[in-house]
Amino acid sequence: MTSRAIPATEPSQPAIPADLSRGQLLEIYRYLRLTRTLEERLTALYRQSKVIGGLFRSLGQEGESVASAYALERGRHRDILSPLIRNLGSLLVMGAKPVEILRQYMAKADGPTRGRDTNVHFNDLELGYLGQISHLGDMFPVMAGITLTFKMRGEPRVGLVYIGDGGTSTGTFHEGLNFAAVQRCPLVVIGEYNHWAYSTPAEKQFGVKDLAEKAKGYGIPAVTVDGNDVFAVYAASKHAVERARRGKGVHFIEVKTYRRKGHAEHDDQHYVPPGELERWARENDPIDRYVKQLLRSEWVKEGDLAEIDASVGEEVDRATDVCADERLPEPASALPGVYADPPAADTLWFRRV
Amino acid sequence: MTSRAIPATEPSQPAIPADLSRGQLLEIYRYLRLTRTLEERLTALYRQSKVIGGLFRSLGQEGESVASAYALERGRHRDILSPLIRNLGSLLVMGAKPVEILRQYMAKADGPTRGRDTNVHFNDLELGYLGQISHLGDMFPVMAGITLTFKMRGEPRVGLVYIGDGGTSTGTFHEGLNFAAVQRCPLVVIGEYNHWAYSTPAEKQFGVKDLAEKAKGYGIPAVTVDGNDVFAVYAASKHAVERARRGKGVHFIEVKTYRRKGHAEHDDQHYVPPGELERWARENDPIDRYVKQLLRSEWVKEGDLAEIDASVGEEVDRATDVCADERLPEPASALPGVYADPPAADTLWFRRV
Amino acid sequence: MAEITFLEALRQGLWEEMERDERVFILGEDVGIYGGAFKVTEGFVKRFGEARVIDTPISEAAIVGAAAGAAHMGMRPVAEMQFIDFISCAYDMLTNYVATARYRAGLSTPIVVRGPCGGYVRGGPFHSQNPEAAFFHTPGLKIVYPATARDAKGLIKSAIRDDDPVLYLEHKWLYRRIKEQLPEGEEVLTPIGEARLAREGKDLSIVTYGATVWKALEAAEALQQQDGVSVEILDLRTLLPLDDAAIMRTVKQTNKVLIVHEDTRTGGVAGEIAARINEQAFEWLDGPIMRVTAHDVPLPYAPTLEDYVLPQTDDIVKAARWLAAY
Amino acid sequence: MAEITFLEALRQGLWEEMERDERVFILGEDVGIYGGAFKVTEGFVKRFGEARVIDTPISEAAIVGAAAGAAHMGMRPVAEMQFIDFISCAYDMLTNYVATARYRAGLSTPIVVRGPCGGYVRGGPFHSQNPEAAFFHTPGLKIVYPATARDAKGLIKSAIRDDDPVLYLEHKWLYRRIKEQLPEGEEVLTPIGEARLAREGKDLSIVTYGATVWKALEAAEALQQQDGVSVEILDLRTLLPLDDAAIMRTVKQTNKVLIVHEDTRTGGVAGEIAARINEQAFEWLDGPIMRVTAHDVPLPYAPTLEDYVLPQTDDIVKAARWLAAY
Ligand SMILES: Cc1ncc(C[n+]2csc(CCOP(=O)(O)OP(=O)(O)O)c2C)c(N)n1
Ligand SMILES: Cc1ncc(C[n+]2csc(CCOP(=O)(O)OP(=O)(O)O)c2C)c(N)n1
Ligand SMILES: [Mg+2]
Ligand SMILES: [Mg+2]
Repeated sequence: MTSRAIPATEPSQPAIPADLSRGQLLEIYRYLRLTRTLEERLTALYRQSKVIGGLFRSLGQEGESVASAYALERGRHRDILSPLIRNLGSLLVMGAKPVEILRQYMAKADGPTRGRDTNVHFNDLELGYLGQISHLGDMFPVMAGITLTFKMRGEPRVGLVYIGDGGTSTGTFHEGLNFAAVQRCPLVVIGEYNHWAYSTPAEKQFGVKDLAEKAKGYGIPAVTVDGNDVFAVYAASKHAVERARRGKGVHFIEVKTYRRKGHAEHDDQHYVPPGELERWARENDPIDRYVKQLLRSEWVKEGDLAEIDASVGEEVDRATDVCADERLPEPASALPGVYADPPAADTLWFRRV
Repeated sequence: MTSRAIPATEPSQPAIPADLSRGQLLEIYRYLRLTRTLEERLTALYRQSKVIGGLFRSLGQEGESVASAYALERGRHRDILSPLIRNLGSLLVMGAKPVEILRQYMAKADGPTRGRDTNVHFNDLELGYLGQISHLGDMFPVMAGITLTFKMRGEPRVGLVYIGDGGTSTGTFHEGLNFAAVQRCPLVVIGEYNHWAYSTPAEKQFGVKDLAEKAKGYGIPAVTVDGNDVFAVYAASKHAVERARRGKGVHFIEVKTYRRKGHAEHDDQHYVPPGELERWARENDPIDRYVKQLLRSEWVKEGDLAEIDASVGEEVDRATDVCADERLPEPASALPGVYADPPAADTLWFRRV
Repeated sequence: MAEITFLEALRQGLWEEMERDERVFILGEDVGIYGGAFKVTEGFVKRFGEARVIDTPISEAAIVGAAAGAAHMGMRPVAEMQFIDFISCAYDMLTNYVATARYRAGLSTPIVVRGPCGGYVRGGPFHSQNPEAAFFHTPGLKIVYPATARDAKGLIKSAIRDDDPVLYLEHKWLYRRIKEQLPEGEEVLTPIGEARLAREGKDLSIVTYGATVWKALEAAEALQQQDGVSVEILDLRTLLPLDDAAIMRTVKQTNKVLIVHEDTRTGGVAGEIAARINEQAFEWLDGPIMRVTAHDVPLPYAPTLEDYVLPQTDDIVKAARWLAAY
Repeated sequence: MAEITFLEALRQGLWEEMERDERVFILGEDVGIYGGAFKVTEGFVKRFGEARVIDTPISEAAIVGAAAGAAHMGMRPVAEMQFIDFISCAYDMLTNYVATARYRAGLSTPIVVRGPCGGYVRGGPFHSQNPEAAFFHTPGLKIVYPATARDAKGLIKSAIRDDDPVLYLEHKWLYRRIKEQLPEGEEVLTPIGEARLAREGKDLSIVTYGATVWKALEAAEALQQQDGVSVEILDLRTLLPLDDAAIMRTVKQTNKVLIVHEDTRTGGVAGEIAARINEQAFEWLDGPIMRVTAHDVPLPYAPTLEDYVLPQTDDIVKAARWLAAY
């Protein structure tokens, strides 16, 4: 998107993988940091009881979210993705604003759903993101229909949809993926093997070792990548997205990662084997690994990253300040918009007596 | 079941495959012939408008139905299968009686569902068959639960469930099969690749060539066999059933076959490429092939088969005679049995004024 | 001016909309070369091509969900359920995803889901259902249920043009039984949300829809001749949103009302109508609002049983006679 | 005699049945080591083992279908929906397979499907649903919906022992809010199909169930004190089959009836109740049967919006006052 003009590397450095430019490396870093910082802010707000409803963290999964979304063409009326609760990073990449996320989690009147649907369930189809509904799997048929439309109209656009290891057990995942495969829709699937579905380990969710094996039943290619390696996820996604754009149909990418927080903030994770969380945090944090790669290869300088950290911190502070004390929606604003016509539901009689 | 005592083959003949005895060969032949003859009778009754509702033929698929069911342990409280509309042969093997089928198709008061549910939607759980409901795929979760119970109780029993090439596109197929795979239920799946789902060819139903590929997404073994080769289907089923009985979990068998009649009798099959039906009829009829094998290997004599043909003809005649003129159910018999308690639905007021 | 069947009228409506608006496309099981189980889309694939008449896998949730996705992108999909009974497999998709899309997320989802419903045809428990009650409870959906050939055409056209998701229920007993002269070249558009006065009368009102409109008309004729009772009949046509004004108008006209539907009784649409009449026209009632419906059992297929379970013309006659005498 | 919560009462009931009858087992998402999203089955896997407390894949249709299969084999499965909103994914299985099994095929299917329902907790459109209307229309199912801790226990035990499939709805707003003293050692069994008189009164009846029983009780207290109006409250407890006798008894006692439910209005259970009262007690009515329900919109999660959409104590007070003065 940006910085194509800046030469990707200095002659003495190793080449940046996947045709990424230095500017893009920093932009990716910015999204990673923004995701984590924003979620940390949300956690603080949650503890202050300012978040309405559950809070779902993507700690440890920021890498795959950001890197996969980053492979799309972004801008108005370009590619479209459908994120899950743990794909805050993908949303940010597509252009969702921190203040929107904050408003949404705090049910503010000016939030994207004006207090109607929870957490990251919101969308901007022009910018290219379609919020999920809670019912897992349901976005597969819907994204099949969106990408079918791209194909019908001959538009060179691609869709991308996420599914958790647990979510692959749903009937709608199966029906939607099969439909898209048969229709050769330009759709990329990111299967997130993060070891848990709430408290249920993957072994109790399905009988295969890799999610990628599930692709075989649909006649679509699949690849398994290290989900905490930003470059690997980006490269695989880029490949799949381009393939889809060339009319080659659905592509499945499994990202192996780990959900380091509970299902939601209230979950104490007592079911997790001891040491496992610590090990992933210590050895396999996607941002740490990314930073190490950037610095080791001298693609960027520590100062560049520190600058981004500071600017992200400021951005999140500013966004919080803007909306923390905003009002909740007016009660009667609950009624309009169920239908295009009639424009609003009736106020029931007992509210008028 | 029967004839174990009779030596399987004369010394000069090739060995009968799959440990079958001569008596069993004849028994299988009897079920094949009975299936076809009974369906031909049903067609005649359909043309006379005596069948209520649609008539679904299994012409060309009798072999896989009979041979797969024949691999089960039959008798009271033994194995259980769940047939589809085109598995009349399986039902007969499990002990359903021609007169029951006739009564059922003619909605007779003394039919197994007493005029309530259509065609082969009926069951005898003691004998080991559980009729489907129309909604394709739904029997997968149910059979998962039945076989889960076998496992929970440590009973050495096995379940078998059929699915059409089209039916594998349903969400319930996916959910039920995955559930059974994870729980390692003693369940055998027969996937019937008969080229059509109503008018829709398999290529529009899924993106894989073989149904067996679908098993890979569930971590269960699969095999593809010639569905019109009775011995092949029997051997594969026997293997899978025994494996399941030994606690090794779900097994998927794809039978390649062909639906030679329309979806139901009213379907004129104009969508079938010219010559295809004729080719399958001429070259690949499962009964013809079976008979040829029996005779060529001299395991049985033509006279044995002719005798069976005659007795089957008589049996179907007799069954028809018994029930053709039987009464339909009493109108008010529509009310009992919605619940265990209350015992019957109310007669509505306007029937009493 | 040719006489055409209900089915042909529906077919014409679909065809005209496909001709008029290239955003309209059809998806469903066997809708292409086969033309649908009841031949509603016969000839469509030849005229409009496989890209606009899509044979799908057996996946009702995917059919409805894909229609929704396409609708978000500006298309006007018409999804066929081979029998409406199979819409139960898309219940979640339709009630949770589709119906709430505009409200929760500002998404426009102008889809039509249509399919053959209803009994009186020996179809048994899974090929005879009336699914309206299951969806009637869902804010965000519209439900239409034509009884005449004109409305079959007029409502499919209005449904396709409507900006909200519409469930279009077509009674298979009416498909070839009902015939009507429809002027060629006339644009037939039945407004969604408006009931139709199917017969004027003054002693008693029957509020109904679908196949039982015709049974009610027969009953009214019998009552007129045998009892001199004058029955007014309101054909609802749209179930969601209900045309309260038309319902109250007829109640205030006759002061007695019989609600008739083919669907089972408990939890059926008649309950809601009874409640609304009670709330909005209680003082006008000269007798209890009564219901004639199916018995509360899954629908059996034996003719003797089906006839017993479903409401018949004679039942309506007896019920109306009782109410008229109240 | 300890005071226990609604949730603990439910838990005890489940536990006692598991102890009593080894055919009883639990299946659902995260019901094992996690003890269920709301901890209803906490400790169960430790006591009863993984074979009787089964963590399933995220597959509601498979959960309900597998329960049905096990029930055919003589087991007594209790299937948990993590939130009852997800039962929509098993709609086909429950309405078409399970509910019809006895009728069409003579199959015994004694399953219980249970899960947290209801709003007032800022759960939004997909974690607050009241699904009763979707299933109320299904002959063959039973639906119970306890409002008290005693009935939470008594109904789960009765549901497990019942020979028919039962949908057990547990309101999550009541889980920890409602406490009651339940005698230890006493076998608490609430009969299915019997309503409970929650408060005696003579001027007006409120017929309700679930969380709104408590709102109605508050309203009744206010009306008594502020207006001297004496309100009788019927807690239905079982929605299917409805206790017509109890409903008619209270109507004939007070001659005015307000039906209150948390669910949306159109197509909600109140419609059916209104129709039945009309049919069975029309002459006893001194005023229209009125309904207090949620507004007809998907439930938003912002507190201001949720409070506006759902019926509140104050709404009941105002509605009852209006009706009392009729
Ligand atoms: C159809 C459906 N059933 C149940 C739930 C409740 N639920 C919400 S998240 C979750 C676990 C999801 O696990 P997974 O798909 O692996 O995603 P992750 O949380 O690991 O990102 C469950 C069971 C749901 N949202 N949808
Ligand atoms: C869920 C569902 N959707 C649609 C149908 C309508 N239908 C009945 S049979 C059939 C085709 C089935 O094809 P297949 O599974 O291949 O079985 P076959 O008829 O070839 O034996 C269809 C679409 C159905 N029974 N269930
Ligand atoms: Mg997961
Ligand atoms: Mg087939």
